[in-house]
Amino acid sequence: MPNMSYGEAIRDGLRTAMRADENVYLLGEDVAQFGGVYGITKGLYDEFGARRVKNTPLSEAAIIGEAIGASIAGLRPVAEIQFSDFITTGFSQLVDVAAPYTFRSGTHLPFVIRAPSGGGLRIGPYHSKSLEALFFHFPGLKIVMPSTPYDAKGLLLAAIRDPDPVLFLEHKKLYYELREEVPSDSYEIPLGKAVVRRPGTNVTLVTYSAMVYKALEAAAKLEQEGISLEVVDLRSLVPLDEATILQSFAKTNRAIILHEAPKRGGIGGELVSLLCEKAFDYLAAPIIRLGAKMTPIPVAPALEDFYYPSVDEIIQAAKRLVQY
Amino acid sequence: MPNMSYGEAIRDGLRTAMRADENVYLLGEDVAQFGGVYGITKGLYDEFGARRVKNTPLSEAAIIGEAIGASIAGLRPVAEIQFSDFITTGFSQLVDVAAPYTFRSGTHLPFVIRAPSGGGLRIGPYHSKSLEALFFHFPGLKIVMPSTPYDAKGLLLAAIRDPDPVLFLEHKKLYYELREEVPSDSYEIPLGKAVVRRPGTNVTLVTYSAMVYKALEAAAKLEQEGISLEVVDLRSLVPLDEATILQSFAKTNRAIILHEAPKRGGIGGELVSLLCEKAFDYLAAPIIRLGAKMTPIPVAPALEDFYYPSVDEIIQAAKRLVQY
Amino acid sequence: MGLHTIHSSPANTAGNAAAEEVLRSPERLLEIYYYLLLTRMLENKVAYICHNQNPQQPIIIGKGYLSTGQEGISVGAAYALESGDWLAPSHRDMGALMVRGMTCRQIFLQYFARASSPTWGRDGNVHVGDTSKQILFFISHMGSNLPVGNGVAAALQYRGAKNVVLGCFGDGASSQGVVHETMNYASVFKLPIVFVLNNNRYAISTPLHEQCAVEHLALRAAGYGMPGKTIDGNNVMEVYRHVKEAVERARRGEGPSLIECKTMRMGGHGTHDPATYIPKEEFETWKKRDPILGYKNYLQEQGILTEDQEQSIKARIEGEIEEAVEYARTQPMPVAEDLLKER
Amino acid sequence: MGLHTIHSSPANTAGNAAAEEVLRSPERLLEIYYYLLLTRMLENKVAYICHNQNPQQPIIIGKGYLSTGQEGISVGAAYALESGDWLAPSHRDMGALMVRGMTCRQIFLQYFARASSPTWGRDGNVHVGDTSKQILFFISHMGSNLPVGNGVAAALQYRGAKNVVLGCFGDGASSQGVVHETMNYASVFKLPIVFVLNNNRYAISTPLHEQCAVEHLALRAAGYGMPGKTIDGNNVMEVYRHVKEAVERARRGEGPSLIECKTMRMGGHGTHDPATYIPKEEFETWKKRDPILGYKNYLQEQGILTEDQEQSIKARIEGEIEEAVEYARTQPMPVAEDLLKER
Ligand SMILES: Cc1ncc(C[n+]2csc(CCOP(=O)(O)OP(=O)(O)O)c2C)c(N)n1
Ligand SMILES: Cc1ncc(C[n+]2csc(CCOP(=O)(O)OP(=O)(O)O)c2C)c(N)n1
Ligand SMILES: [Mg+2]
Ligand SMILES: [Mg+2]
Repeated sequence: MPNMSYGEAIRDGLRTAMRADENVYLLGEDVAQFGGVYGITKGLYDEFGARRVKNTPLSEAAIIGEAIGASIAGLRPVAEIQFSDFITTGFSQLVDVAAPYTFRSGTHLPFVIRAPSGGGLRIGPYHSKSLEALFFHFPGLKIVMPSTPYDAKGLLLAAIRDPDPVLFLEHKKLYYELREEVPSDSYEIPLGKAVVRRPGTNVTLVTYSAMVYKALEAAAKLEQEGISLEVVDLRSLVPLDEATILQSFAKTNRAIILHEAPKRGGIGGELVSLLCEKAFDYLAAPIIRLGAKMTPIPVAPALEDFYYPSVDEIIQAAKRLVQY
Repeated sequence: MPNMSYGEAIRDGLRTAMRADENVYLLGEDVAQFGGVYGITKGLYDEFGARRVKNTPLSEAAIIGEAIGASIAGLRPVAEIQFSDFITTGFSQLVDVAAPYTFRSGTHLPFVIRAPSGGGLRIGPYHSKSLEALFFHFPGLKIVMPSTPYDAKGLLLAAIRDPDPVLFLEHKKLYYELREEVPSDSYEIPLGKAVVRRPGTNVTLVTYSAMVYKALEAAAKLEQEGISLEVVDLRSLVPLDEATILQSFAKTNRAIILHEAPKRGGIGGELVSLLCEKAFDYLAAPIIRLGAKMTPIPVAPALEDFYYPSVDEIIQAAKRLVQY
Repeated sequence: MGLHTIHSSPANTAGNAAAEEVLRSPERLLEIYYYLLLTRMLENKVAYICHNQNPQQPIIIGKGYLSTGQEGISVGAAYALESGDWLAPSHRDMGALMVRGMTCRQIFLQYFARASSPTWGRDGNVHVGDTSKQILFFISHMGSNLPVGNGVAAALQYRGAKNVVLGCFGDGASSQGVVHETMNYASVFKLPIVFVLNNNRYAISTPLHEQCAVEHLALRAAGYGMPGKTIDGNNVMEVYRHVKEAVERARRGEGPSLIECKTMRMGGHGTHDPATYIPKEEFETWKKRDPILGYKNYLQEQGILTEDQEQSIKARIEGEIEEAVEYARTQPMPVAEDLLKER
Repeated sequence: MGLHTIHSSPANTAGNAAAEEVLRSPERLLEIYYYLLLTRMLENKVAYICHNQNPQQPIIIGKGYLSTGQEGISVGAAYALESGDWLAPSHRDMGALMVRGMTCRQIFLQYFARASSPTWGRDGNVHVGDTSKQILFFISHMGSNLPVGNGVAAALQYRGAKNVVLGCFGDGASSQGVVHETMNYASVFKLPIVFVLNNNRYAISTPLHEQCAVEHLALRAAGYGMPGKTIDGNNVMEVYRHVKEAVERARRGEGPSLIECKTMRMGGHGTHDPATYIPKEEFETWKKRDPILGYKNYLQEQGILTEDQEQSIKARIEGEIEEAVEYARTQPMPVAEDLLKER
């Protein structure tokens, strides 16, 4: 099995989907010969040509609009938004046009919006955001946020073959940091299935995307202190795998929700509420949310490091929970 | 004291602010002679003239941009977005330009965006949304959602005089439904102060905007069954009056969070988490969130009525809580 | 008024044989007349119901948004399409919806928000479409259907289909950013799409000169490198001819065009709006230029339309409308649980 | 290349006495030269640091975004402003930042993300501004500073101030919806704003013809009813003259203009980008048209710039830059708690 980075696995997923289905094509700013600012589509133009790998003007609304329209007409477009931060200039197309379309018309829109998301690269307030919570509130959009190369490819293939709009948020910090064995053929990881990245018995930690690694780091350290952290990686936020979360919580009765987006208004609140609504009798301690501070994302290293929840905060939270 | 409807009180607030401060002016689609689609600015053009009450082109991004720029240059613009649903086409100006501006520059932006929000008028998915949760997630934006004529005027005056961007979401169903005595002179209701609309002892219900009335209706009915509901009207979501919520909850140990926006990803999750984090030891029962269904907002009366949380659901929830 | 035709770039009208053929066929000319009248009479019915229903128990849920006095644009433009072509309608495109095959029943079901409406009562009035007939669903956010039209056009181009998209919007919508992105984008890719701008001089209460600082919005086309024309939107044959030309150009793979059709909104923004902000004289001037009247006169002059034919067309339409209203009125409203049904 | 001047609407160049006066003043001409060189040398220093620093312990946090070879636009345009005028910069406006009074210290503090930078280390590189100098903070979302510029212009108009705003953007940014909204809006209100379009033929890797289907983006101006010109952006005097004219027009209350300045991005998008997608010949052709070299030759021909002066200007700038780098390098970085400080 070839060894692939997270970014390579995404590229391999795109290639696999395009080879299998003539209806799949790519569009976005600088995605053709250049291969996109993170090089994810590199080489695909050479293999598939200008018809199937299209550079677009700097027009996020028009890009998302093309994806919507082409999917209505039966294609399976995969559009790259250069940074997830820039979805905001095409926001209305996604939330006003795409999200309610099937509800209103019965017509399904099988398109995918891919975008590098998340921070940690010292590139500040405009190139680091994690915007998933915005879309979470709109019925009609699916949201996938993979954390590993294997997942990235399998979830991407599932997303491309899904009948509905999927926002596929890739963590840019993982693109070239992570490598693992990834099958070179086609496979799908169904949307809406979380995975337990590390089993544990004392505390459940629910997270997704790059925060999985902070959670695992904390878990390893906590183990040395005799605290067993179960790390649940959601993989997709919509659909949400409530069963896996509830199952873990039924065992631990203690939970931390961890995300990179600002705490206020993030999806942490939803997960706390889920546990509170559906597993109240298991609650042995307050559920702790860890999210970013309520500021824009800063550039200076000390500021950015302080901005995100840290491994140490996770450890402290877990300790507080077991001592509760 | 004159008797004013909610809409009239807002108009009176605008007039009061404009008379007091030459730097306050209005802009928006159809706000001049026509007075806006809900007539809120009617008469202000006649009093203040074209310089201070400006019709704009159909350009939400440009409208919000003008508000930002004019506030940087020292004015206090109050822009109307014709329906809050249409903020999405100027979304980036609000969340990318305005929200982080002070953090990045130290320059404050004293502008207000007013918009009719909320549903119940059978006007469907594009003219009925309650989008507060979107903005709640962005540091740098304040959010005010008044429920009464008196509050609307006092909060609007505070919003206009606030140094930071304020999103002032008016419930369009209340414009002409509600009347009460409203002082004709200037007064402010500070942002971030909730109010207990009805004191109670058994269950705390936290809500805002038009849902206050469903809560009060439920409270009246519950009283006949011996259940005492305390209704907290937040008035502003950012800043959030945590103290009043916690105080009420310390007394009742049971809570319902009620909003008109879809439940998933709404601000209900945040409020549940707040209680879970800061009042865990008071929790006697699960906190119940009541929000709209996860669909776009429908037109047909039976569908729209079913879409929102109902008085009956509130009653059932309260009963479940006291019996828990 | 300056209702002349501007050619921002050299586009050849003469070569438009297809259009000229239709304009010589009495059957087709009468069919156009039928659609014009159908649109007018259907919308008159909508207005009538709006003004006469019991507000406590309304039949039409919401307001009526009418194209009265502007039917020539929507009918003429849609008539230029062929089978397999797509429509991205705006909110004053009842004529195009009719020409492209939506039925009176569908329209009244939609206005009455019945369970069997094209949106199952989930959306209302002109917020409608029909994917099976290649009609995109109208989106309220002005101009927002145009990039979707681009997307359909991109799919047609991708497949090598010889079909085109008609993208409709208003003078107010023309100030939206998304309209700019769409037109530039369409031109870069030479997408098979024709943009039809219904310039009815108002956006709700806002007159044209407060919307833009140009008299002719077709001037925008030059900035995108596409042909742009300003034409008389109240002359259905002129609309048909120019849109047809642009459609055939797009079909040949030569890319998009912008056709600005000048007209006047002959009433309020919706049935609820008395439009007191529009001077009476404006209405009076434009009333003389009614597109249906003008077209009828032409047909009569040409001997294509007799008084008998006129009466029988009207009677046929009346019947169709009455039947549709009755049908729709007796269909069930959605019930609560329908909200959560997957579609 | 077609680097001619297009007048989309009759705008009178002759009457621009203010511009001509400056262009006859040796002091002012030398000052322009100083700013051109300052921009070039400052950015060379940024590039040098980027390429030579230890990536594990970087001094510059992030990448450098340079205007090398395009300094004529930013310097020439900003030089047309007067005290009290505002600047809405884009990301290749180092020249304008300098002309409008930002200091080398501020720039290096910003690039080094120090606690005392204009953004307190919260933002980096060209994401900068200075409200006290009437310079708006650059916004990453391309074109997004233009509506803010409109807002400042609206405030100036509201107060009856005789000041103007300079709004800068690129050829890529020109495809954003918000740019369209801004220009139309500015024209409707006759706002005192001048739009300067830096057309450097690329948006990251995307060449102009994949961005738009026109050769000259100034053609867009006609669609908004404002004067539009396409000029040689590598001729600083031409830029100055035309922008000055537009600025004075705006100052007189006659509304906005669009000046498209043709140039070439003489390197990658940022210091990290080798720009292998741009043919070498393109660089070579444009290298011959370097704006600073051209201007220097002119000054020398006119006897305004001697070799001695040249050397002393360079020495002065070198000193300024070294001083600023040293200063910034020794300033503290922000510490964690600074994040939550109210500003
Ligand atoms: C983005 C957006 N902003 C505001 C509105 C509210 N609105 C509905 S129709 C309309 C005027 C549209 O004018 P125009 O495009 O000229 O079409 P007309 O109604 O005149 O046919 C406005 C402002 C909207 N639908 N979408
Ligand atoms: C809305 C938006 N989309 C995408 C980007 C990413 N991006 C940064 S610079 C750039 C190209 C800008 O090109 P242009 O406007 O021509 O300026 P230049 O860099 O050539 O000076 C892009 C696509 C962005 N900043 N904003
Ligand atoms: Mg109109
Ligand atoms: Mg460029």
